[in-house]
This record gives sequence, structure tokens and C-alpha cells, in this order.
Amino acid sequence: MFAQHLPVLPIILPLMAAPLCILLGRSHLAWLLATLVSALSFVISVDVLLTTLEQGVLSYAIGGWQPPWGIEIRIDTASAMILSAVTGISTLVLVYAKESIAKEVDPSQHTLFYTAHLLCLTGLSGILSTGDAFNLFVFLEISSLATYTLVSLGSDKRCLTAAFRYLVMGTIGATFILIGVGMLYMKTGTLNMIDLADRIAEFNGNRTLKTGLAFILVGVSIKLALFPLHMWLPPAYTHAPSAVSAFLASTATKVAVYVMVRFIFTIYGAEFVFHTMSMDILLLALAIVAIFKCSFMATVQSNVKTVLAYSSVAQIGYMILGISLVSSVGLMAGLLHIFNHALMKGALFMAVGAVLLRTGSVDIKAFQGLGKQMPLTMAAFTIAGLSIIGVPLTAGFVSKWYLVTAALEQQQWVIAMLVLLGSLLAIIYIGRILEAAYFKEPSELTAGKDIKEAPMLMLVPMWVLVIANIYFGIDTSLTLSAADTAAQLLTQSMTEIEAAQ
Amino acid sequence: MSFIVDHYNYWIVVLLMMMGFYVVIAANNLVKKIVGLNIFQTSVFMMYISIGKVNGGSAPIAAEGITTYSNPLPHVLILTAIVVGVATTAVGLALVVRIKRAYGTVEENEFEDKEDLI
Amino acid sequence: MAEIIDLVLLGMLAITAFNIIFIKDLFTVVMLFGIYSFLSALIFVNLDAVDVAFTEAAVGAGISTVLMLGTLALTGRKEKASSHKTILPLLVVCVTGAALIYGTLDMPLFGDPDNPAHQHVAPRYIEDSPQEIGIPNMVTSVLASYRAFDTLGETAVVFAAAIGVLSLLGLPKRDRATIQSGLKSHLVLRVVAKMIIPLIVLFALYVQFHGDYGPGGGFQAGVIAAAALILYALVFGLPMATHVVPPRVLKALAALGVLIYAGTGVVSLFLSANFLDYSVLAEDPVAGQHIGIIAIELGVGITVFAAMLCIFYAFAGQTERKNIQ
Amino acid sequence: MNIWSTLDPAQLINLTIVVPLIGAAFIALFSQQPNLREGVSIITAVVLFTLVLAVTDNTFSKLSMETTWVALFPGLEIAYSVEPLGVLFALVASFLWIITTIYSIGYMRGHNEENQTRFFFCFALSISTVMAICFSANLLTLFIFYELLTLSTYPLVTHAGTKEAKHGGRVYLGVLLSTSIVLFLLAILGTWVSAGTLNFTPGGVFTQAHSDSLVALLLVLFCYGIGKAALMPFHRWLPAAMVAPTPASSLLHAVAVVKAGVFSILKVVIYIFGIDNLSDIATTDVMLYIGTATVLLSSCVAMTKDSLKARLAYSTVSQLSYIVVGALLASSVAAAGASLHIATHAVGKITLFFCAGAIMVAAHKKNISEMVGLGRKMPITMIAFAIAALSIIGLPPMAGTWSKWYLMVGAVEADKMIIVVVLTISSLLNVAYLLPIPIKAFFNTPSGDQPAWSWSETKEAPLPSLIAIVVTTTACLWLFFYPQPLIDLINLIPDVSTELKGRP
Repeated sequence: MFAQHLPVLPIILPLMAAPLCILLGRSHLAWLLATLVSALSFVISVDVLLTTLEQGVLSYAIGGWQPPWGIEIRIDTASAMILSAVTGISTLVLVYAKESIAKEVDPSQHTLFYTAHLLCLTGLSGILSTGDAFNLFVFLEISSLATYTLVSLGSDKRCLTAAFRYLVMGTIGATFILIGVGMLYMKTGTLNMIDLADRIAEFNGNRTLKTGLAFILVGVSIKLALFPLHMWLPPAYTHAPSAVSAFLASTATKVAVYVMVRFIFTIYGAEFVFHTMSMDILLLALAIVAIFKCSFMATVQSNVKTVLAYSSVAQIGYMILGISLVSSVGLMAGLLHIFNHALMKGALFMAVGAVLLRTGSVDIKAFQGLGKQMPLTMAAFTIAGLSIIGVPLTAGFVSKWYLVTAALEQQQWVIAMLVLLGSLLAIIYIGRILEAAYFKEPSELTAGKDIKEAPMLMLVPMWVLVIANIYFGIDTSLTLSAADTAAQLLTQSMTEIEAAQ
Repeated sequence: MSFIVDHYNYWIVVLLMMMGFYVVIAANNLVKKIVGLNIFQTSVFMMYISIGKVNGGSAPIAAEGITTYSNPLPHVLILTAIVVGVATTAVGLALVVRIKRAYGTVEENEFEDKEDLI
Repeated sequence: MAEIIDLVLLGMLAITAFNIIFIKDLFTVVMLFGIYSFLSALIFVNLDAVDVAFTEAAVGAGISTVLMLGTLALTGRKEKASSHKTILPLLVVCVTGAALIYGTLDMPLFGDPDNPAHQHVAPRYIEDSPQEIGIPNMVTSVLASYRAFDTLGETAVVFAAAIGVLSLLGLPKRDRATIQSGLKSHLVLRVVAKMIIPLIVLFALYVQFHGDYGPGGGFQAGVIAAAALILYALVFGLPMATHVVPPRVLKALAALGVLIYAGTGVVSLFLSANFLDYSVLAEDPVAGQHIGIIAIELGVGITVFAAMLCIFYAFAGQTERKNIQ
Repeated sequence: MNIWSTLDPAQLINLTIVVPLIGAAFIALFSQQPNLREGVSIITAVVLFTLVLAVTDNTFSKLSMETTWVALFPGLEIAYSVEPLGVLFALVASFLWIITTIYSIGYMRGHNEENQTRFFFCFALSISTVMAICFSANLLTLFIFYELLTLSTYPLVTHAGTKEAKHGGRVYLGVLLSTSIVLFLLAILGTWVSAGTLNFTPGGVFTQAHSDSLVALLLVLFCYGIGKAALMPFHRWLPAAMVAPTPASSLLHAVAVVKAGVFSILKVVIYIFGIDNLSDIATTDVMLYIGTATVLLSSCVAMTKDSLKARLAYSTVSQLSYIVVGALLASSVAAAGASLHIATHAVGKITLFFCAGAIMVAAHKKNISEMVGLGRKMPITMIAFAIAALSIIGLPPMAGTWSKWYLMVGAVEADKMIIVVVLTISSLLNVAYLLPIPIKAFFNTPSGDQPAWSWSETKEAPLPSLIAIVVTTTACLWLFFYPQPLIDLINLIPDVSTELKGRP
């Protein structure tokens, strides 16, 4: 009966569960509800993903109003793929959160935490599913507001200033997007993405549309923390509760990358963005600086969460690099990395959260000697870390492989080399932590304490992600076919132009 | 001349936006930052509403004898955006209150100094 | 004529904004912001956006200003002089502004009926909505039916803001042994307030249910109703207000409103139509639309009322706490 | 000698990789019972060797053996296929694993090392990856296990856990991972993007259609990317890795790891570029001369080292470049010499390392200057050392003679007389840095009068270690007299032959 409504369910299920959590009142009931709803959304998303692989794009007219008059839910493979990752990670993070926030968040706020998490999930699902440019802004704001709340729940008071900076930057970003969308509407009279794409084609080179694109790209770049607009991210991820860091690091910025892909490839079209405006060169340059600058920053931090946060900014550089290569393979590599990076960063932040739970600190000194005291957690950290580096048989290798392939196909040997050099910095920042864990004696932070392995509810989701890292590093058929289909679909117009030339 | 007449509205709105934007990024006081954010957003709303204006049109409420209406769609969008704006303001101000409690100040450079000491 | 009014108002806005940049007294800044909001509401009226003007006046000049003042009460009203660098922000602003001006060069003419914005999607709303939806206010039609999903999102944003403020500040405790606070000595104010408040609530109800025909709707109604209670709290003190509308009820109401809205959409699902398709709610599609709009406007109204009041309680609770200390 | 003839030949490959893994699992299981644990190690090693023998047998009877595990990317699998060069390497590695296991038992116990289970466990893991490298059917598979070999040997390098060990481990991991990720992977991807295949194909995968500069660039990337071949200036990891316990150094850093490097280079040269095409590539000569420079320079550095293991390490760097030079000479005879050198250098160098370890365990001496007169205390060890040294130098009747002979012939065939000269000088340098050690040990005495030598004076290493030394020393001699099986195997490699081709 609900089969044709599946595309809309990943949005409205968490949306309705969020107020229900408040009505339920009890935090463990809220936890149960949130987890179940999130899991259900995940199952639906995977189903939707498989459907898009078979049947192509799914379109759903909200309120029965046909686009462009009504709002359309439009899920293609790219959306469904990231949606599956987001809902999947959300489920795992919720399972993980129970023990984690019990230590890090005041008990009176647990219900609010789950509510905010569900709202954030609603926003992210909405962004991924919607086919309407303004609707995207609305969902962006739902997820952002929930995110500010989630970040501010951290136990250190610095989380407040981090959340505030995030709020100011995020709102500027959203307003920029709003300006851009307004300019689009002004010139085309429509907000539906497909309709926009059709109508923009006739305005190639129009100055209002160019400005609109610039504002949208800057706005999205703030949201996805593209260098040099990334300054809000490291403090936010450092001081947020661990479960929040795990969720945001693996989903929020990725969804923003998706928004960028959507605006560049679906709405404006690669021709406009890369040919008329030559955005590829700018994005490429920023991506490369991001990779090196932020990887380097990651190597000198002493707070492990900050290390991972800077690493996230660097990894976003890889995704943008894939996009800026302007090819189907490059885009595919970018999408793959969105998916794979979610798996690795989720696992890493979860491991760090477990360390915080047991040692009370995330300083690199707290990691000393943990190889023996928390073997399972550190093993998870190690494997996910290897995935970040891009060691073969992990998911990270797969995305890096395609990224370099894409660069080489364009004869960009230097860029290919730079991508690989970037992994070396990853070796350093991950290696430092591993060395502390396995080769150093416990420091004064943990010496004498009886440190136990993390609780089961935290280990299980962590290891699910670790195993996913290995699984998607070996059996790549699903991720590759999804990313390939998605990229083909998105670059369709581009290939048509090439063929015409 | 007609070019100016046709565009003056947008230009002034741009000026307003930029004044708000300047307050957001230059102000040191967090409350003032939020005020700036609101000015910035309100000015963007004006841009949208300007898009919707039709010369000689009236408010988009169907009535006898009126044939030209202004475009209702920007109005709807901005209604939503205003709500989003006030929601952000509320959360932002709540954060300011908490920052004051935690740091004893809402001047950005002052709590930055304190953070460095930690 | 309209152009001249427009120009004058815009000029006043520019002066206000310019002053806000330089004035160090935050109380004045907030007041100027209230004026800025009012002026922009006037511009909205001048540009035929009555619903927007209504909302801007209620929110910008009303709720936002109250919240800012509440914050100032806690954080102090003086902005300290700082050695903040102003060159970089100025540069950023100039570049952004230049980009925007560049963008305006190809913009369609202001107010021209032939603009693309008026040609493509909008005509359907203007021409068909009175028949398709059956209500004269096109803004309400678009808001509540064609683009109901946006409005659902908007409700969720309000709810999210309430959640955010609650988690940051917490709600004041409902205290039975109420200390009489508020403006105890101002008898005239108390009497006038007692007379006005019921009227405001009545007006809110009118706005709520008249939104289909004139300007207004759930959002404006919710804000106005909240304003009534805020006035009550200001005059009679927060403890009294929490006695009348307990915070816990508000929390539940805010949640309930979202559920009513989304629930309406789910009912359509069960009647085997698309999400938020109201046509199936009654035999006659137009009647169905009407029922649907009333239901979701109610949801919006409840959530906005409860969320706004919640947020106010949270801020007022902080001030109260500071006063006690 | 094929006791596994009932098995499907393709299964043999799987077994060679899986058996050490199973062994590793049992080693971990029996961590508390040292005897059982070491027993498992030896049994696994022996079983593995018989498996490799069976593979060899099949290779001689021209039975093709292939297997595919999983398709990693469309058109790219983790796949294995047996070819003679890999068999040669597998034979050497699996045979020496048995010996090294026996040796380690004596060494580790004699030295009272900690974490012995981890040691044997990682040892088994690394052998498994070596087997996978031997039989890999394409560059991707080779690369994956090349990386895994680096990672699985890292715990062995840092086994001691001291500050030096950590530093050594850092250099080891740093150099090997950096070169492989930045250069090797880039070369592989470049090959994949331009040639469309990564399969090892006799005669190479590049055609005339590929631009010369691309192929030239790829050759450089491969030569430096395969950091395990220790071509200067990326040789620093090898001396750094010498902080490992001696058994690990001897098997892994004289045989498995470094040979995996030169093996990969040979494999790339023969099956990706094609020996016949080498001379057309612009950078072949450049890399060739870098190889010869490495040969000479590292020999010179070796002379300055007083630490025995460090001297052996630099000797290894030098000897590895022999193989690189042989591979790049674009001569089938030189390639044969290079292949044979994998085996002959392995037995020679492992003996030397065994001896170094034995001296450390029995006499607690690390530096050459302290070994004066040691021949009196450890005669067997020092005799073995002398024999192995002669083999490395390339003097008859030792195994090293043959490989050096073919390398020289190859250089002549390729008309590169300078290489002949360099190889000769290098042999003289070998004499200069290796032979003084046994000479001092036997003929110099620390102080004037000494009683006549008697057996009671000796204090040799533990018996298992001594057995291992004797076996490998014998092999050094044996391979001089009976090199034919290995030469037959080498002649099966496409384009490689010990026969001189007539000049066209």
C-alpha cells in the first residue's frame, strides 16, 4: 500500500518521531523510538536505492500538485546512495549514543538530544530528497538549527562558542544560498530543479545567473567547510558530544557536498559552471590547498577530535577535487568518497568517543597504552585509520583509486601525484595516534586508572562501520554501480554536449 | 536613466544587505552580530518581495474587479524565510546568554583570550 | 506614487542601518532594529505583500526585539570598544556587494509584468487557485497547499528552535508559591492589560481562521497569541504566566502542532493519495482542500504559539534567575 | 616430489596463501604453550614448502594454474596465476622459512625475547603475503599484498619496543608506504588508464600506440615506487629495519621483503614493459646507471659500518641493485642472472645474518671491531660466515658465482662494458668489506699468547640456530654444483634465457 510513498517516508518518519519523543518524555523511550525510526528509514532508503538502480529516478509530487507548481520529491541514485549512508550512520550513532551521551550530556537533556537528532536527520533526508531549490533551503535550515543545538550539548563550555560561530557562519551560508535561489527564480520564474535546468540553458552567460551561482557556491562552501571557509568546523566537531561529532562528521558536510553537486550538475549544468564560469580551476585549487593545509594542521593537533576534524576538512577537499575534474569518473570518485568517508569518519569518531568515555579525555596522551587496555576500540580505530590513509582492501582505497584514475584520464599527472601525497599526511596524523596507543606507556592522564574496554552498545555500531569499511573495500559492486549510475545520470548533459561537439 | 529607475530598488537593497553583512562579520559583540544577521536577512527578504512586485498589481487576494495581482510565490517563500530567521535568532540569542554565563562576557575578543588560556 | 514611498522608506532604512553600525549602545541598536523591521514591513505593504508585512511586524518588530531585549538584560547594554580589525570585513563586504551589483545588471526590470518570475509558475496560482483551492487568499493557497511541504518544514524549524532554546536555557519551574513580581505598582497598566489581553487572543483566533480570506494564518495567529501571553507575563510576572500556561503543556503543544500538520499529510496517505494531498479529505476536492488547510493552519498556529511562548519563558526564566541572584 | 597431486592445481595457489594464515591462527591459539606454538610453526612451514614443490612440479609439466578471488573493480580482480619467476621466489622464500623458523626457536629463546607469539604470528602472516605476491596475476594484486607485507612486517621491525625500534619502524613504514602510495600506485594507475590492463602479459602490455614519454615516466615511477628494491636514494629503510630481531632481519630483510621488491621490478620489467622493448625506453639507461651507482655507493658505505648488521644491510642494498641492473640491461641473459641472483643471494645473505644473530646470542657482540679472535669461540659460525661471504662475493665454488657470471655475460650481450667494469669493482669491494671479518676472527688474536684451541673453549649459539646455519651454508655450496633445476626453471620464463641469443 505504501510502496509508491516510499520516497517521502525517510523525511516524514523522523519528522513525526521528533515531536513524539517530546510527548513520550522518558529518555529511554525516546531513544528506542528514535533508533527504530532511524532504522526503518534506513531500510526504506536502501530499498529506494535499489529501486533507483533498476528504474531510474523516482519522482513524487507532494500534495498531488505536479511540478513545477507543487514541490517534488525527486530521488536519483546519487540522492538514494547518500541517503542510505546518512540514515544508516544515524541508526548506528543512535545505538551508540545511549551509553555515550549518558556520560557527556546532562540527563535532563537526553530527550531533547534525541529530538534534535531526529530533526537533524529530517533535514538531511529532506535536502537529499527534494527536487525544489527553495525547499532545499528550508530543510537545510532544519538540519542546521538542530545541529547548532546538538553541538551546544557538549560538556566543555567551549562548545557554546563553537556552536555560536557555527550558527553565524551557517546562517550567512544559508542566506547566501537564499540570495542565489532568489536570482535563479528572478530569471526563470521557477524553483523546481529540473524546470530550472531546462530554463537556465537558454541564459548561458547571464550575469544575474552567474552571480546567483557564485552566491550559491559560496553559501554551500561554508556549509561543507571548504577551505578557507572551514574555520567553524574544527571547534564544532571538537567540542560537540562524541555521538554528535560522529554523526555530523560523517553526514552533515557530505550532504552539503551533495547540494553542491546538485546545483552544479543538475541545475546549472557542467557547461555553465565549468565552461562559462571556469569554476573548476578555482575549486581544484581550493581543494588541493584544503588537502594539504588541513592535513598538515591535523598532524600538529594534540586533541584527537581536532585531528579528526581537520582530517574531515581535508577529506572534503578530495570530494571537491573529484567534482572539479569535470568528468563522469571524477564525479563518481567524489560520490564514492562521500559514502566511504562517512563509514571511516563515523568509526573513528565513535572510537574516540569510547576513549573519552573510559579515560575522560581525548588528548593524544590519553591514548597512550590503550592498545592493551581497550584492544577492540583501538583495533577499530586502526582499521578505520588505514581506510582514511587509503590502504588496499579498505573502502578508502577504492575512492582514492577512482580519484587518481579520474585525474590521470585528464592527463593531470601532477594532481594525481598530489592526491597520493595527501595520503602521506594522513599516515602521519593517524600514525601518531596509533603509535601512542600501541607503543607508549600510559601517561599521567590515565596511569593507575583501571581502564576497561568500551561497553557493548558502543562497540557494536563501531565495528559494524569497521566491517563495512572492509566489506566495501573488497566487494565494491554495490557502491561502484550506484556511484557510477549516479555520476552518469548527473553528467548526462555534459556527455551530450561533448558528443555534439 | 531608465536603467536606474528599473534597478534602483535592487541597488538600495544590496546596500542594506551589505550593511547588515558588515555588522555580522565586523561586530565584536555577539548580540550585535545577531542584530546584523537579522538586518542582512530582512534585506534579502526585500529583494524577494521586490521580485514579486507587478506594477499596477494589488495584493494577491482574489477580489472582484481586480485583474492584476502581484506574484504570491515570493511572499510565500519569504513567510517561510522569516520564520526560519526568527528561529535562528532565538537559538543564537540563547547561545549568547549561555556564553555570558560561561565566560562572563559576550565580546568575541575577550572570550577568545579566555579560550586561549584553557 | 508607490515608487516615491518606496524610495523614502528605503532611504530611512539605509539611515537606520547605518546608525546601527556605529552606535555602541546596544539598547539603542535593538530599538533601531525594531524600527528597521517596521519600516521593512511598510515596504512589504507598499509592494503588495500584506501577509509578509504582517509577519515581519509581528516577528521582527515583536518577538525578535523582545528576545533581544531579554538577552540584553542578561548580557549588558554596552558594546565595548574593541581593536577589532575592520579592513578585512570591509573588503569582504565590498567584494560581496560588488558581486551583487554585477548581478543586478542583468536583472529583470523592477515591477515589469513581463518578468519571467511572473510568467512561468505564478500565473497558475493567480488564475486557478481560487477555483482549485476555493479560497481567495492566494498566499494561503500556495503556502498551505501547493507548497505545503515548505510550510511543514517551517513548522519543524520553529519546533527545532524551541528544542534548541530549551536545551540551552531550560524552562522555568512552575512555582505554586508564586512571588508576586512583574509591574506590581503600575495599577493602570495592570487594568489596561487585563482588558487588552482577551482582545488580543480574540484577534489571534480571528487571524487564525480568517487567513483564508484576508491576510493572516496560523503563523501570524500563533505569534499574536504568544504576544498576548508575553504581555501577561511582563505585566503580572513570569510565575503568574507559568501558572496560567504551564511550561510542560507548552512543550507538549509545540510537539502536538507538528504532529497535527504531519498527521494531516499521513491521513492523505491512508486515503491512498500523495502526502499532503487534501483533495481526498472530503467528497468534493475543493472542500477537501479547505479542510486540509484549516487542519494544517491549526497545527502551525499551535506550534508557533507554543514554541514562541516556550522561548520567551526560557529567556524570561533566565532574567528572573538573575534578578533573584 | 608432488605429494599433493590429487589436488586441483588451482587449489594449490589458494593453499599456499591460506596455509600460513591457518598456521598463524594456531600460533595465536597456542600462545601459552611455546613448544606447541613452535611446533605448529615448523609444521606449517614444511607443509607450505611441499605445496610450493607441488606447484613447481606442475610448472615444469606446463600445467597452468590460475585462480580468482574477487573482482575489486570492473575488469580488475584479485587474481593469481603461476609463472616460473614467481615459483622461483616462492621456492626460495618457503624453503628459507623452514630454516628460519628453526633458527628463530633457538634465537628467540636464547635471547629471552618478549612477545614471541606476536613474532611468530606476524612471521606467518608475512609469509602468506609473500606467497600471494609470488603468484599474483596482475599489478593490483601485487600491490595489495606488497602493502600488506609492509604492514605485517612492521610489528616485527619494532618488536623490541625500544626507542630505536620505534624510530627504525617509523623510517621503515614511512619510506615504504610513501614510495608505494605516491609512486608505485601512481605508476599502476597510469598503466591502468593508458594500457587498460594490469595483467602480467609476456612481452609487456604497452604497444607502439603509447607515447614514449609516458612509458619512460612509468618506468621511473615503477623503479622508485617499488621502494622495497632499495634503489638509492630510497634505501634508508633497509638499514633502519635492522633494529628487528635477527631472525626477522634474516628472512624478511634479506629474503622476503627485499626480494619482494626486486621480484616486483623483474616482474614489471618482464611482464609489463617486456625485455625486448626496454632498450627503446628513454629512461632505461638512466635507471640502469642509478642502479650501478647504488651498487658502488652502498658497498662503500658498507665498509664504513662497524655494526655487523648495518654492514650486512648496506651489502644487501648493493646486492639488490645487481638484480635491478640485471633487469634493466634489456638482455635475456642478464635477466636470467638477475632471477638467479634472487636465489643465490638469498641463501648467502641469510647465512650471514644467521651468523650475526648467533654471535649476538652467544657472544653478545654487535660490532665488527669486537669480533677479533671470535673464531676460537665460534668456529662453526665463523666458517659458515666465510663460506657465505665468498658466495656473496661470487667466488667459486659458491652459489653466487653463477648469478654474477650470467649478469656479466648479459652486460656483454647488451654491449655495456661499463657495467662489466662496475660489477668487477663491486666484487672487489665485497671482498674488502666482508672477508676481513672472518680473517680477523680466525687469524687475529686479541693478546699475545694463547693456549692451543680446544672444543671446550667454544660457546656456540643454541643448537637449532646452529643447524639452520649449517643447512644454509650447505645450500650455498650445493647451488654451485647443482644449479640446473633452478636454471631450468628460469629458462621457462618468457624472454629470459641463459643461452646467448645470436646478435641480429
